[in-house]
Amino acid sequence: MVNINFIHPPDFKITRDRNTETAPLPKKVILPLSQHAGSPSEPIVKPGDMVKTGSLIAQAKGFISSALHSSVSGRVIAIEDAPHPIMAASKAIIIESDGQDMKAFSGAGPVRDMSGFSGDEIIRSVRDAGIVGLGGAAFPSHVKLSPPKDKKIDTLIINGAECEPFLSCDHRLMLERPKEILFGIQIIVKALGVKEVIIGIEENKLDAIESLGTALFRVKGEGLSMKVKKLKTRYPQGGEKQLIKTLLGREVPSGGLPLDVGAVVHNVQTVFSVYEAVRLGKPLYERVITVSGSFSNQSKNVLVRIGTPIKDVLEWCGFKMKFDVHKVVMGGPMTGVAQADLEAPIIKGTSGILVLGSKFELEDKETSCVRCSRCVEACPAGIMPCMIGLAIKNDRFDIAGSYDPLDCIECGSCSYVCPSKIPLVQLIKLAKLKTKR
Amino acid sequence: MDLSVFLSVVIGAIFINNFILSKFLGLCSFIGISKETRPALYMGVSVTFVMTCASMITWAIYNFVLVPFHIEYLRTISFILVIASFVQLVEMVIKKLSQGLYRTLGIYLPLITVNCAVLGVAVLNSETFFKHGMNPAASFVLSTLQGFCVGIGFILVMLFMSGIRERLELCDVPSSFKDAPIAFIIASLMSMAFMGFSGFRF
Amino acid sequence: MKKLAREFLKGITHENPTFRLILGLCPTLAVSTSVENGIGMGMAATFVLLGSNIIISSLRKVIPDQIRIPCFIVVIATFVTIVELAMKAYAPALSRALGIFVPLIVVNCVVLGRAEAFARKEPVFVSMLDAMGMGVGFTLALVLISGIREILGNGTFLGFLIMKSFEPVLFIVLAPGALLVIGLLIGFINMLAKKRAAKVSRVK
Amino acid sequence: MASENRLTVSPSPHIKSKDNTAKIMWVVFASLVPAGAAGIYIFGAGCVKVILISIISCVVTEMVCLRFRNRDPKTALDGSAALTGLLLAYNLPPELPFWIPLIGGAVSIALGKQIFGGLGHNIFNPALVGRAFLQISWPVHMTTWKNPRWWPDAVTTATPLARENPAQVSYMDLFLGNHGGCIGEVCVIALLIGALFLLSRKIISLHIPASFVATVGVLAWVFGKDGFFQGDFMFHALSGGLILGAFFMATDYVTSPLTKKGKIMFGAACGVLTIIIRLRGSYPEGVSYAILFMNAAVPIIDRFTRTRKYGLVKK
Amino acid sequence: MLISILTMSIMGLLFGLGLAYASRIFRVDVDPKIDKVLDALPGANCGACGMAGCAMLAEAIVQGKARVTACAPGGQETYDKIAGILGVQVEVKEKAVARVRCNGGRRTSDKYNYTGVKTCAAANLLNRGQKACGFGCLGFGDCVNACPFDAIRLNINNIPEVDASKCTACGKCVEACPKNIIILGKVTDNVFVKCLSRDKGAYTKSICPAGCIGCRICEKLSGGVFVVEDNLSRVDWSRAGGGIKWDLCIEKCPARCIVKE
Amino acid sequence: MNNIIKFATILFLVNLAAATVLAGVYNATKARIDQQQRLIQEGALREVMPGQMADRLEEVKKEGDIECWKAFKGNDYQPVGYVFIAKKYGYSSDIEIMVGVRSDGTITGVKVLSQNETPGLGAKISTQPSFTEQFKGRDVRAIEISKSGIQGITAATISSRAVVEAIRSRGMEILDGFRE
Ligand SMILES: Cc1cc2nc3c(=O)[nH]c(=O)nc-3n(C[C@H](O)[C@H](O)[C@H](O)COP(=O)(O)O)c2cc1C
Ligand SMILES: Cc1cc2nc3c(=O)[nH]c(=O)nc-3n(C[C@H](O)[C@H](O)[C@H](O)COP(=O)(O)O)c2cc1C
Ligand SMILES: Cc1cc2nc3c(=O)[nH]c(=O)nc-3n(C[C@H](O)[C@H](O)[C@H](O)COP(=O)(O)O)c2cc1C
Ligand SMILES: Cc1cc2nc3c(=O)[nH]c(=O)nc-3n(C[C@H](O)[C@H](O)[C@H](O)CO)c2cc1C
Ligand code: SF4
Ligand code: SF4
Ligand code: SF4
Ligand code: SF4
Ligand code: FES
Repeated sequence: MVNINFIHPPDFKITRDRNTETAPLPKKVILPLSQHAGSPSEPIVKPGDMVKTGSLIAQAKGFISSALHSSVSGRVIAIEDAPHPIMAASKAIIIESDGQDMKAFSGAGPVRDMSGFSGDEIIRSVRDAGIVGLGGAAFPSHVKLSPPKDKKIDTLIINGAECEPFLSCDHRLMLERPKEILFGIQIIVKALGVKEVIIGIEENKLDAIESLGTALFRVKGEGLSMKVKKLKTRYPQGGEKQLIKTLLGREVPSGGLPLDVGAVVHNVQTVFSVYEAVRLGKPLYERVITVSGSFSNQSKNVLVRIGTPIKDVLEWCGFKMKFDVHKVVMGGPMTGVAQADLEAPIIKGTSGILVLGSKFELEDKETSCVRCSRCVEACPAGIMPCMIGLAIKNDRFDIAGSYDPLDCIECGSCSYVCPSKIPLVQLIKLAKLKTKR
Repeated sequence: MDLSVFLSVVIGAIFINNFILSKFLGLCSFIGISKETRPALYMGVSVTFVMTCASMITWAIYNFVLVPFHIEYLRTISFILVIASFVQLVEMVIKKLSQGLYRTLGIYLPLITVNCAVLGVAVLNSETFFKHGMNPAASFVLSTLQGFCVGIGFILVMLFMSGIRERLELCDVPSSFKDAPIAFIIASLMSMAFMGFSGFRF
Repeated sequence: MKKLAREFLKGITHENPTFRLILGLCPTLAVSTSVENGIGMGMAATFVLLGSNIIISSLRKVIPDQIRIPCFIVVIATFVTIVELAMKAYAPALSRALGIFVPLIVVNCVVLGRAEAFARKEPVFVSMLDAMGMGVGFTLALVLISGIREILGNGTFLGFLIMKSFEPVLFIVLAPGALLVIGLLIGFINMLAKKRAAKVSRVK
Repeated sequence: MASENRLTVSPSPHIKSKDNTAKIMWVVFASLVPAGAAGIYIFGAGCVKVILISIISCVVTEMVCLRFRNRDPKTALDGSAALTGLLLAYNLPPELPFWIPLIGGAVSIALGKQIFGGLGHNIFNPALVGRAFLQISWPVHMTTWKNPRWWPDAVTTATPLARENPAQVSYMDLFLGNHGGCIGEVCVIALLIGALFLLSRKIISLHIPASFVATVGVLAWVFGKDGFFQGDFMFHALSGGLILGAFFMATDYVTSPLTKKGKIMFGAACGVLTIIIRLRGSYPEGVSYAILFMNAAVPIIDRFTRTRKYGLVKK
Repeated sequence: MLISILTMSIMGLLFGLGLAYASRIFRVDVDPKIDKVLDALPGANCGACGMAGCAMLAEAIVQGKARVTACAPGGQETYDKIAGILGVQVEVKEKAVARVRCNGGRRTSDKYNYTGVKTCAAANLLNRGQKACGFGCLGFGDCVNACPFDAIRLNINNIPEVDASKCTACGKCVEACPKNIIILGKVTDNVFVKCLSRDKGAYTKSICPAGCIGCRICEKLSGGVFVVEDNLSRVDWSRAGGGIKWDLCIEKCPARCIVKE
Repeated sequence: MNNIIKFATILFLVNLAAATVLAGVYNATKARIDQQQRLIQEGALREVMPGQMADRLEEVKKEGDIECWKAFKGNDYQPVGYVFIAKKYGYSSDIEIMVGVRSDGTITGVKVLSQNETPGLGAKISTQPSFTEQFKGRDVRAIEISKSGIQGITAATISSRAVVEAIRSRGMEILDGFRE
């Protein structure tokens, strides 16, 4: 078995010991119809309609799609093109908050006993709650909970690696809500019918390992093996395929899915939302994100409403916009997307916002590739980034294609290690685009 | 005949007196068909095949036609005639037998007719092995071996060169030096590297 | 008249076999260690070119396409053998210096290339001019290359010592030197051609 | 929305490692300083002249070429040209007429590097191109060695490898550099210190040097003497330019294979060629030619030793 | 003397017989038309036809796998020649030319500072490019590099300019542009709106002085030959008859974004 | 069938013409080529065994690969010396040397007939007359490369040594052979 390559960037976890705070209600939320993988949701409200927090405002269109709920109570003011943190602009439902935060669900009537639920009911409530993967790709979670009949799933992996530098929202959640997470796991276990659960946590979060480990004691279930596994701290350990390889030694075939090797991976926040949806009937309209970057004072873990414009969050955290703000990144520093417009909203897949000052950007002038092979040794997908980069720069899409750019998981390791500061990931994305055709 | 004679033919033909790099034979096709690895390899294989056969045939012509009739001065013309006819024959046969093989190898054959390396091998064989009254059996074995090894040397250099040129496709070679000029310069540096073998003691 | 002059001149300039068509390099490189050899080889090749072009062009209607290559080669080989014999008889030293490259004129790509590309289609007189042009172009290229190699690599020109305290660059007379000189020359000629083309287009 | 203070948008990742190419080059340069200092101590101040001329010639040639190619001439100061100059000088005898390192430097850079497109594009190791060019052009100068300052006879024409009887020099002498040879190759201990430093900084990996030296050792042991398995492998491993070549020249990123598998093949093949040339060729030293030869093979090696991608479906 | 003549001649005879005989046995028919078609093609091996080179196309055309007009760069003359060789008729293909539908360039403001790979395709991956106009030209010249005939260059305003005399309408630039700014249009349809922005007029005006603001003046003046949809005007050639006052429309356009070539 | 005959005839005719021309040229030049070869050999022989020393050279019948001439003066039966050809592999090629010796072993002259050593290095054994001049007057059995003996060509020790060794060993063979 060939091992996977990893790298060790500094972890910058400034906010690891800061308690999660709750952001105030936004005045206005922008809820793009396309926040998840798959087809955009279909609006079921029109401008002028009054909605409550948690009311369904757009429904899933097709199986691989997701429902969307209002994150404030108030009035729909428009359904139009609005800034989107990843796609520049897309259709969104814009809601003006009335400040009341009236809930559309009871939240009461907690179901203490799991036995009252069947697998199908779980999947239905997960779908109705609009839950998507909160680990990054925002893949609708109910799809992952309903594997095709011919695939046998034996292991559920809970992804608590949080390998990206700076981010600590998953870490805080594991510390603050271990019991809820475990409850959520049990729900998913039931839906998938697996016997084996592994929670993978990197060793820079020993406290989280301990907190989940302690909570685990109280969980009982027949024939169910559930354990917390301490992982070495290295990037991109949290990548789904990488995690499966380290935990199970199985390799997801190129172009295949985890379920091809009998595994399903869920992020801890996803699990938490599943708990909330099934147990409390609460749809997904808020999440924990990490606000961090070069300014330690303003860095926080925050529970925010989805749809809150980035600017509002930053202002609440204490940033003055005239300040030395050079770059704002949505997501982690390795895979995050730099923002052009701070009006863009927090979406379901947002795990953090990084504010980077101009000093942060080292003077990194691009020079030519010296074939140092660091990128080759860093790539967890086992491809040769430098060759793809070189080929694309020379418009040789045929050559680029022969180095399998489609297997790249866009983790950014190659660009990170490259001493010549070549934007390899961007070149590889181009290669994906050009070779697909 | 001891082992060292064989060794000297083998090492000599492949490394020390490499036809392309130190004897300057077969340069046109070397420069022309070394842009990509696959064709270069196929060309090399074709050349090796033709060279080996040509060595045998010219040995026969020399020993059974030219020598008995004392017309060694017709060496050049008779050698080239048989080589050209042979190559054309091979081309026709391949074309008939397998379109696939013809696509991959056959298209190089016409180039081989005028490749001086093939005639070069024949002439070299005749100068080193036929002329000096070496016994015919030995000269047959040695000249066939030499033909084959020269071909191997050809393949080796073609492979290296085509690999290098493929890599240079992605390099920032000054535009005036693209293609042929840089190919010659690479050949020059390769020839320099091959000089490490010069003065080899067998 | 102008057309005829062009047929002659093209071989020397823009269709120079060595620098532009990149043909017939083997003898060029192998014998260019001294100017004397270069001139000898150039003249031998010119003679063969001329002879074969004339014959092939006059036989162009007679020879069928399918067996043209063997026929051409026989014609060329005949001239080569004539040169070979004549050289042995009248210039034995040169004959030894040029070694196996005299018989190899048969397969010199320039000769066969001209037969294929030109003499087979054009009338005798034009073919003759073409051969002359190509021959002269080939010879000039050889003189240029061998001149550079002899001066730098041996410190002499046509055998005369020209630089006293100069320690010759042995590399240049050896095999790698030949390849290097031709590579650099073709490169520089490309550069000049490109510059000129740029100038022309600017004028336009 | 078009405001004055626009944000910067760049592709991910947004953090980068601190290493850069120039830094790496200068670190390698620094790691070679002990060996050069040892050379100067052993052979005297003449070496300084050779080293300086060689470095300056390389850097100046690089600048001129860059200017000629309409590239930024400042990149000539990124350390790679200086490193080439230094390594070239380390491969030259200690005492030479000034024009030899001068021409060597110019050839290294112009012919070995810039003609291919500059840094990162060259096929052959520039310093070795320069060195081989000089060796072939002026063999008399290039094979006139100097003995250590404290030896009775000042000039020799042979490095230990070229001597009739190699046993005259002890292992300790070889290790410390107490014998004739090129400026930078004699003091093995100083070279190893530099190499260890580079290994610890992860600038070079062991794949090439280990397979190179090991192959030379094993083959020297097996074939080094007339009978089998009697060769003096320590002698072969320590003498000549093997350590310099294996750790500093065969490892040149640009001219070595990309993958680990390729690197090991490359190192081993260099070792085989080195031994063949040492034992059977006319040159006393095979390292340079072995590396140059294998440089030519690198693209082909690369072609056949691609990495195994994650999730490759086995059939 | 005699012997030499005899042996040589006999060898000639034998080889002649042999070859001739062999050529009879091993004959494979190759369509001579392929060579002729190849001769007729431009020989640029540009790949615009989608084949690996002119020779491949020649074979494909003769075998009927490609159309006679497959080689866009060749133009009518080539089609006629090939048609002549194959003995078929070609419909006259109207000559087209590449048109660049944006005139913003340097004048359009940027929405962010871009650092990354300097190509349009790469910049377009990040938030649809650095231009405040999401429809406009990014100006890194992917189209310029894509053109095999060197017919495009960036003008002073950093907008690609097509040299109609060199353009063969091969479509490479159209393929290369991530913004779909370039289209192939008939040479005769020589008036077009040099803007693609479907943003609202006010926004467009605030970021780009050259952008179409959808004011409908051209629509009125031309009597509906210009059609404004989604804040963007375009020429509907199916409605264009004679007597349209092109110059008036051009002159009255407040953004001056109608051009005539 | 027609074609076959046509092709064969044409090739036949072309070859016939070619062969006729060549045969003609060959016959016309043959005499001169032979003469040239003789001249070269005689020149070489005379160079290594000058006329005042011996006026008659007589080729000895080949025995194995030994090529040798006896040199006579006037009408003597006793040869005054020998000329022989020595051969050895040098740096990169076979070196062929013609050597003249007196019967007492003193070398009268050395000429390199053919070599293909590196130009500018090993090739100096034939292009640098001072190298071959040194051999004159030395005893063929005692030559060697050394400070007091034959000075090798700088940086071409291998070629120089090959020449010396070839001459010495073949010289001894010849002298021993004829003494008996
Ligand atoms: C087209 C597509 C289909 C998928 N189908 C399934 C599925 O049927 N079952 C499942 O568990 N996950 C499925 N996935 C989800 C992926 O396995 C993965 O969890 C998701 O892409 C997020 O991974 P990431 O955040 O590592 O990128 C699918 C993903 C894609 C893109
Ligand atoms: C480079 C890379 C790094 C990732 N790191 C993490 C991580 O640290 N934690 C995490 O939960 N998901 C991470 N993911 C996302 C996972 O691959 C995967 O999508 C997720 O665990 C699936 O769970 P979800 O569907 O619940 O989000 C990463 C993805 C990539 C491509
Ligand atoms: C390109 C080249 C060609 C050489 N040619 C010869 C040669 O023809 N004859 C020879 O004896 N040595 C030749 N050598 C060998 C070297 O000069 C070698 O160093 C030398 O023979 C040994 O040094 P020495 O002669 O000073 O003892 C050649 C070396 C090179 C680099
Ligand atoms: C580990 C290492 C080894 C190097 N070795 C050489 C060398 O042997 N010769 C050389 O010219 N440059 C060397 N360089 C510098 C640089 O890579 C070289 O000049 C490139 O080949 C130029 O493109 C080395 C650089 C590094 C990082
Ligand atoms: S971004 Fe892609 S190519 Fe680069 S290291 Fe990650 S997986 Fe490999
Ligand atoms: S890390 Fe950068 S410099 Fe090194 S091989 Fe990869 S692309 Fe080239
Ligand atoms: S490719 Fe498109 S965006 Fe890029 S310069 Fe050309 S027209 Fe503009
Ligand atoms: S508004 Fe029109 S002209 Fe201006 S940049 Fe956008 S597309 Fe181009
Ligand atoms: S002359 Fe063209 S291959 Fe030799």
